[in-house]
Amino acid sequence: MANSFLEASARERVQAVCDEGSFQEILKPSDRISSPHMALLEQPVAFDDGVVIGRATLGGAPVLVAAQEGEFLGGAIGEVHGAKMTALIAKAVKEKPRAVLLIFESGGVRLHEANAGLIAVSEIMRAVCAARAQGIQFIGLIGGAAGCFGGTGLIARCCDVLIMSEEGRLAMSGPEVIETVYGVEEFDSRDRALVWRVSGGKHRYVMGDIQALVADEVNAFRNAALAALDSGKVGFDLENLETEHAMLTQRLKQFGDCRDAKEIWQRLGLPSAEELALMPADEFVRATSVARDVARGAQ
Amino acid sequence: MSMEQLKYNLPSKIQQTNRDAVLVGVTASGNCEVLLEKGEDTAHCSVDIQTSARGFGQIWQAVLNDFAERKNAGGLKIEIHDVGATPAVVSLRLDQAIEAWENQHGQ
Amino acid sequence: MNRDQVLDALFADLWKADCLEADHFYGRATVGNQQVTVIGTAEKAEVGADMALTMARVVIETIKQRPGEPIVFLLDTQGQRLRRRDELMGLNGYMAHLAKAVELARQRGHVIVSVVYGEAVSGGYISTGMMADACYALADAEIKVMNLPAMSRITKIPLDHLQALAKQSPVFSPGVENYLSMGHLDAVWEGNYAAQLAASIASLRAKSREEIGKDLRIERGIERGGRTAAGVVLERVLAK
Amino acid sequence: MSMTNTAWRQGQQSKAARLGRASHLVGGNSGKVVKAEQTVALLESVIQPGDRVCLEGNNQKQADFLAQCLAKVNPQQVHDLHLLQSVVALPEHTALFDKGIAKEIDFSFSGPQGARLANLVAAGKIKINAIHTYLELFGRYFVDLTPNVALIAAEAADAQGNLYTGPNTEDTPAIVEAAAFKNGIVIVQVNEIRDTLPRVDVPADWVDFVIHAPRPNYIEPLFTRDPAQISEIQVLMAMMVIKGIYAEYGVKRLNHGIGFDTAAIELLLPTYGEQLGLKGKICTNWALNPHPALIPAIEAGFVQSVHSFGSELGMEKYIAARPDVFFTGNDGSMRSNRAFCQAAGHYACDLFIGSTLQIDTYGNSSTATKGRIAGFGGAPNMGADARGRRHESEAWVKAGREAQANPKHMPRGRKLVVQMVETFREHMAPAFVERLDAWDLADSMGLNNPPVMIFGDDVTHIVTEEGIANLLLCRSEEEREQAIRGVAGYTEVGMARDKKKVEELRARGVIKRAEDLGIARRDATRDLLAAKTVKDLVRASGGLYNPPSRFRNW
Repeated sequence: MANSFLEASARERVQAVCDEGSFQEILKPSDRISSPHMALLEQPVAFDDGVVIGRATLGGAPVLVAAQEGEFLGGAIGEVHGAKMTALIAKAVKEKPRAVLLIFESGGVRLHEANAGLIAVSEIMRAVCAARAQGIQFIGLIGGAAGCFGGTGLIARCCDVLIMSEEGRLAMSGPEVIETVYGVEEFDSRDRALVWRVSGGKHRYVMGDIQALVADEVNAFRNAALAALDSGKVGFDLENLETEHAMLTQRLKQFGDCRDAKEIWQRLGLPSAEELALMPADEFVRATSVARDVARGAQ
Repeated sequence: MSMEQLKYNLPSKIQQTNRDAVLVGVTASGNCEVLLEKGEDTAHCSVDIQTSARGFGQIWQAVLNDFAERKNAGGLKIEIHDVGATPAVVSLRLDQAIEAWENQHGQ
Repeated sequence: MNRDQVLDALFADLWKADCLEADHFYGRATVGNQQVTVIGTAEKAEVGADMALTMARVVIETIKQRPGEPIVFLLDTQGQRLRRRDELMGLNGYMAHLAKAVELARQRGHVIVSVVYGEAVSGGYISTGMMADACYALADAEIKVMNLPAMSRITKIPLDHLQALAKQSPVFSPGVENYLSMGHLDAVWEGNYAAQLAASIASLRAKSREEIGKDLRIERGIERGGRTAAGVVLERVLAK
Repeated sequence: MSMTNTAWRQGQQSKAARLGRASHLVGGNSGKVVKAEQTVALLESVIQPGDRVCLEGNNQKQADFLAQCLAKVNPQQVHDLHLLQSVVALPEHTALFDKGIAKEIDFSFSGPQGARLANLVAAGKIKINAIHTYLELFGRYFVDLTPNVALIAAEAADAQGNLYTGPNTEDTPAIVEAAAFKNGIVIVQVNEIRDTLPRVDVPADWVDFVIHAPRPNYIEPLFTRDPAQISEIQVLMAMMVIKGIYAEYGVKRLNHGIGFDTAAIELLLPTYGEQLGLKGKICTNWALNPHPALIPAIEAGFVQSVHSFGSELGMEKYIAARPDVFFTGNDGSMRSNRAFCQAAGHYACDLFIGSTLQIDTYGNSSTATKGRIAGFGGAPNMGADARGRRHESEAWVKAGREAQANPKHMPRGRKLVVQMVETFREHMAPAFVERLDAWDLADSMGLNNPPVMIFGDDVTHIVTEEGIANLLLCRSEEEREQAIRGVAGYTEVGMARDKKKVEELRARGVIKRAEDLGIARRDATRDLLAAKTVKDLVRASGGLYNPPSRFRNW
């Protein structure tokens, strides 16, 4: 099995992140729960509609898991795909596992079934928040080539803990969309270093949007998920909402005039963007720990 | 784009291993997903294909004939979702699927 | 309908603005004998990081200062702001923050109603109106992810094919009726909007917190026949 | 005798007259510097209607500012030019014909502008005299296509007009030599003017005008291949090439074409090649651009030397830190030279391997497709047996021996020319065809000969995912055809094979499948690649490789 999280398929990621051999899929490919809408549009379907869900253990603790397959329609959320995630969370509320692992790789709403996808995203967001309020921990993992965009990016930011590799991207709109609307001067989507400085794991880590930055290795993701179990749990209450509000408010004050993470990093007194770009994840985490606290407004 | 459905039933030596369904590959451009399940007729391998690339029935036939000859696929039911995978990729996925099938412990 | 028209139709002179910017507003109003907090977007607002943060602040203030007061979202938005700066700030984080604030308000007993009076497009709608207990749209409003010509360009499915299929299926084409039949909207409003808002708030207030906490959109989609696959999935997953 | 025959000095007189017309535009100590905003005026002063103008530009470096200025000259004053170019790459190049500034052209390659060239031909706005290989075109600069004016690009100039061309020297020496010593005018755009240069690549007295361009000249990172995009099938083919050809013939001196297929070979050398014990035995000396994919092999000690046609963006620091491998000046930076490297690739290499779009049943291959006039650049020189070669090497002698049908014939070595293709490309386009598109293109262009990139009689091996066909061992046309069909997979060409004949050829070792070579298909995974991402390449280089932004995901 490939060691790279980026190169692994959704199924391989589930197998590698959870305890070996522990994964039990719910709605197997042979159940043929695929999209009824793609056929109407004469588009090929996937047996699992691009998301694998099931039960597993993580460090011996029972967890529920969902993993999106970024290669199938960019991991986009349609009716069935979305309902599988919503249902998994409903199941978590019933079964009370130690945590729910969401392995994201998705461009957001699937255009071919856009209305269903949009509704599904809001259902998943509501379900995640409601389940968190009942004490269930949500751990999100982001490190696939398709990134985590649009509605999926909103779902991700509803989790307790997010773990990313620097290859992962977490944002709302993709650079191509912004370039199409406002031109190449606004956002040059071919300038991939810039794209990553705007949406990649390293930038998101310094900003405090995610809790862990790891190397692009399935084991690194697994270890971070193990570490996150319980210790990363933040609950869902006014206190942590207000903490987040303070962080987001001071971010706009401190960096609201910036258009590139280079400016932010410079303002935080960090090494040059070139140096930071080449640092392995662990070294980067060490090099930015003080700056990250300043950026988050944490003392 | 419009889809094409293809169906084949090919003679093949009996596959002795019995197990749960196996899925390999992904429905993605230049790729395909292959689902292997136990079928009825142990002397044949049935193949159902849904492909976005129209007009390659003859090539599918040839690729599948060779597969059924090369591997023990009798009694297997194969379903494929294809998005323009080349014959080399299709053959690779079929072989991977059979290997996974025959490997009792793997998935 | 524009902002002033919808405010007038819903609250007449029982509305007091705390903020009235061109693209967003908030304040208080009286519905029946009930004080409500009103939060809105206007003029096809682009929801950027700053606007999402402002709306979240108002929700948090409502939770802290006026426990239990209903919140009404009035929406006209073209979606999320498409700027590099907003993405750099982590726009999805700001929008999710707003959504989490709305969810927390619900959990703390605030009734939340949303009304689309203009246009509601994907990101701008998900983090606001779609998080409400009850979602409504005026009959002449529009809810969508993308118009069909743009969808045709991106999916490479011919436009005429999409247009023909849009008549058979509510699943991808713009329109409030589609969101109604798929179970997302509680109702599409026509006639006396004020009375319908008052009735909605009253009926939500009569429900228990557990009842309100249930997201029944999948069930409603089955009843209305516009979204049936999701229900099958839900049932089968819960059964396993 | 006091008589001077002025008729022998018309070229000098013409040059003097042209320089005179531009004298009011020059400044600087050397009297050679022209302000960027006066470039159009300069070109209008020194270029005459009907001139042969060489506009430097290849698949990497472009004199793009001068091209833009030439497209802005007044067509009433400057027209009917005869353009000489390695590569027609920029929209400005074809605009010259739209505007009537130029009317005829001799060139080598026209990648991105191939479709526009075809349209210009159809509209009668361009006369294409001939499409050459690079070496042919350079050769003609010294015979019958000597430029009146050469417009070139350099990294920097000093006050005297000496030029530093930096790592991307490329075509510049060949062009300047032809123009400067035959009364031509040499105009250079530079990225900067410095007091002292790191080294002098072109001496000042070969240069007439220096322009400090507003932007650095464009360079295309053409030879960078992201390892993330290499497929398992390409890994399999690369394993077959290393074991079935490189090890088999002991190929030490070679050239690789551009592509993911060849990048896969480069990335397998330190892993699979090492496992087979081939270090020092294969791939030691290269005529090759500094492919980033070669970094792991260099670091593993596989590579002794690399001479390059041009440089590659982002490789500068790495090259400078490996002077034992690359050709570098006293200043530490690389010196490339397209003409010399083409000569090296043709005469001094034992093997060329590259890919193509179409191969026919005779082994002829072409990248020419309908509606595009593209040319082949350097591939025909790399991918051709060097008939003038006399020195021996293990690979050359062995290939020659295999090809020798009759022991009474005079023994002669052969260059290994390998075509490496998947039987189907993207979108199920077959790589094997009964008839090349080049035939139709020849008809539409009125050519006598279809544009063939590599002729079948030069090809020695064809490698596909189905196996290797060794054409050296074929003893008849029919055998050759069946050997080709025998590796053509499920293409129509492949399915029309004579199965019995193909099995006979396999028994004789003319066709070798992966399993015949002892290669298990299941071992062909991406885990064999010494680098799976561009970032791995950066790490392998010790942080010296600095890939262009478009290849990053960090």
